[in-house]
Amino acid sequence: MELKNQKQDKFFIVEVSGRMDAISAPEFEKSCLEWIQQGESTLLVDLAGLEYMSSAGLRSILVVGKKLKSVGGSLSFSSLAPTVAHVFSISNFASMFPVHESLEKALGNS
Amino acid sequence: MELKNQKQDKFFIVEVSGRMDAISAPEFEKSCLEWIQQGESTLLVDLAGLEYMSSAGLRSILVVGKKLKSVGGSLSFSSLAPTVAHVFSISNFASMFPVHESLEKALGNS
Amino acid sequence: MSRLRLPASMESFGLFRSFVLEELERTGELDDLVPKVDLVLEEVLVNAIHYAYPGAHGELEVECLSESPGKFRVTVKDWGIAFNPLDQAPPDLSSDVSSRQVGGLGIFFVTQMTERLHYEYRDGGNVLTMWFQKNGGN
Amino acid sequence: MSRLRLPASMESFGLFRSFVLEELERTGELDDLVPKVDLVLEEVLVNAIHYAYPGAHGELEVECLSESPGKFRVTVKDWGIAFNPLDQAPPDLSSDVSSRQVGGLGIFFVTQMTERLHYEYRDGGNVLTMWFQKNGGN
Ligand SMILES: Nc1ncnc2c1ncn2[C@@H]1O[C@H](COP(=O)(O)OP(=O)(O)O)[C@@H](O)[C@H]1O
Ligand SMILES: Nc1ncnc2c1ncn2[C@@H]1O[C@H](COP(=O)(O)OP(=O)(O)O)[C@@H](O)[C@H]1O
Repeated sequence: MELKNQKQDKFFIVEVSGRMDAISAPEFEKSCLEWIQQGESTLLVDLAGLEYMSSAGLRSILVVGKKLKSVGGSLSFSSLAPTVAHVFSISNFASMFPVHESLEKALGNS
Repeated sequence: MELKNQKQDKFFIVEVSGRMDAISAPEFEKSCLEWIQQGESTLLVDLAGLEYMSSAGLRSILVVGKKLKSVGGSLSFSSLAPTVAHVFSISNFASMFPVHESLEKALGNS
Repeated sequence: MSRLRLPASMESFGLFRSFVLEELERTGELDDLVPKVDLVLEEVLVNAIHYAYPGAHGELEVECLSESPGKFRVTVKDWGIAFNPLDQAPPDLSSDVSSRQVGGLGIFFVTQMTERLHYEYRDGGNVLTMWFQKNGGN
Repeated sequence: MSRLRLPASMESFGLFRSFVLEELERTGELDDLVPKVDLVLEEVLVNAIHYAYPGAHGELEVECLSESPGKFRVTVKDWGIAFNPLDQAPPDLSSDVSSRQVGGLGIFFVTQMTERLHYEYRDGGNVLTMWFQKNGGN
């Protein structure tokens, strides 16, 4: 898993690529909690480069979502590959968080 | 395994790196036999980058050595790593073929 | 039937994964099962590594087999505490972030992404068998 | 004790190798055995792949274990034709290129680079056990 981040207007964009599994998810969670700690509250997670997500990834996402909710922030996603979209769909995460087709749409949409 | 070659005076230098095992040795053998076919007869094989050699590697070397002998050519070696030198030593290949400490010495020595 | 037995630790995870995916690749015609097998295997192995041997060392064994054209079978065994994953309550799938319970999705994914599941406690161990079917829906 | 069983084909070679070397690495203190174990394993596996099942498919099983501090054991099993590698004539080690026989070095390396070897035909299969000793000479 690789994480990149950039700020665009109010959005703190996190680009996640590779695999988000039991080994790498804790790093995603820790990094996001640090960014929230530093005051970021509108997280947009772009998954264009993500090939794989397991329940460990969803667990970390939910933890980050709960934290953002508690500080009045928001968490949204963009660019899910089919296998990742499938996992989001059957776990109902797709109705828990806004999911956008592309990063561009996500930035225009909010 | 990677093979590089260059011509220097009468020497046709073959630099072998990586692993020479049952999977890669046939490629070494085939390439050398082609060079001999093309008229090269003084092969100097530099093993500076070679980490590993199994009996499959020695088998290919002996085949190439026999071919060169039959056409009046020669086969010599340089820059053996300790594990490769050990295998050359217990198989007696070290007394079958000239083995030089370095490529420079091999080129000066002949 | 190919089989791998290793210590039940996260260090073994990568090798178990390569083992199963290489075996699946070897069948030639089951490539489209890779994402499901990959995910289900992680869920089952990570659970066994985390929960089967609390405070102790143990081993896991994974077996796999292309049973018939289009059908791939994976069996995971451990000799830890008896646990039937088919017996678990469904996870909280509600869509309210604040109230939704964390966890429970691993076993849920396993049930969703396999064609058939069989659990048995046999010879002092848990034996979970999973079947994957090419073009098997889900 | 870790164990891997796979089809007896060159495609299995890489996974058998990772399996044994990762197991050796896990022991932490046996790193200097890597070159010997790597070489001996190739010689034994390649022989079994090439010769154990002439014209047929079969399987190989590799087991490994850090038996005691400094001691690593590898066992290779096949269910092919009976063959005792400890019974073979030594190879031609003469230094004349033209007359020297090709081959025979694989088993020779196995005998040279192990601390101890044991062969047995048991339950319809060949079982070759190899012990490697840290600072064991050779
Ligand atoms: N092999 C196992 N042995 C014992 N308990 C287990 C095992 N696998 C899962 N469990 C229990 O079942 C629960 C649900 O597992 P799972 O659906 O994978 O979600 P999670 O692990 O994220 O909670 C775990 O929290 C654990 O208490
Ligand atoms: N597992 C095996 N089953 C049957 N025959 C074998 C087996 N391993 C080796 N042999 C025989 O022993 C010979 C010597 O093997 P080896 O020392 O590895 O050298 P090489 O394979 O290069 O000839 C082989 O040529 C083969 O005839």
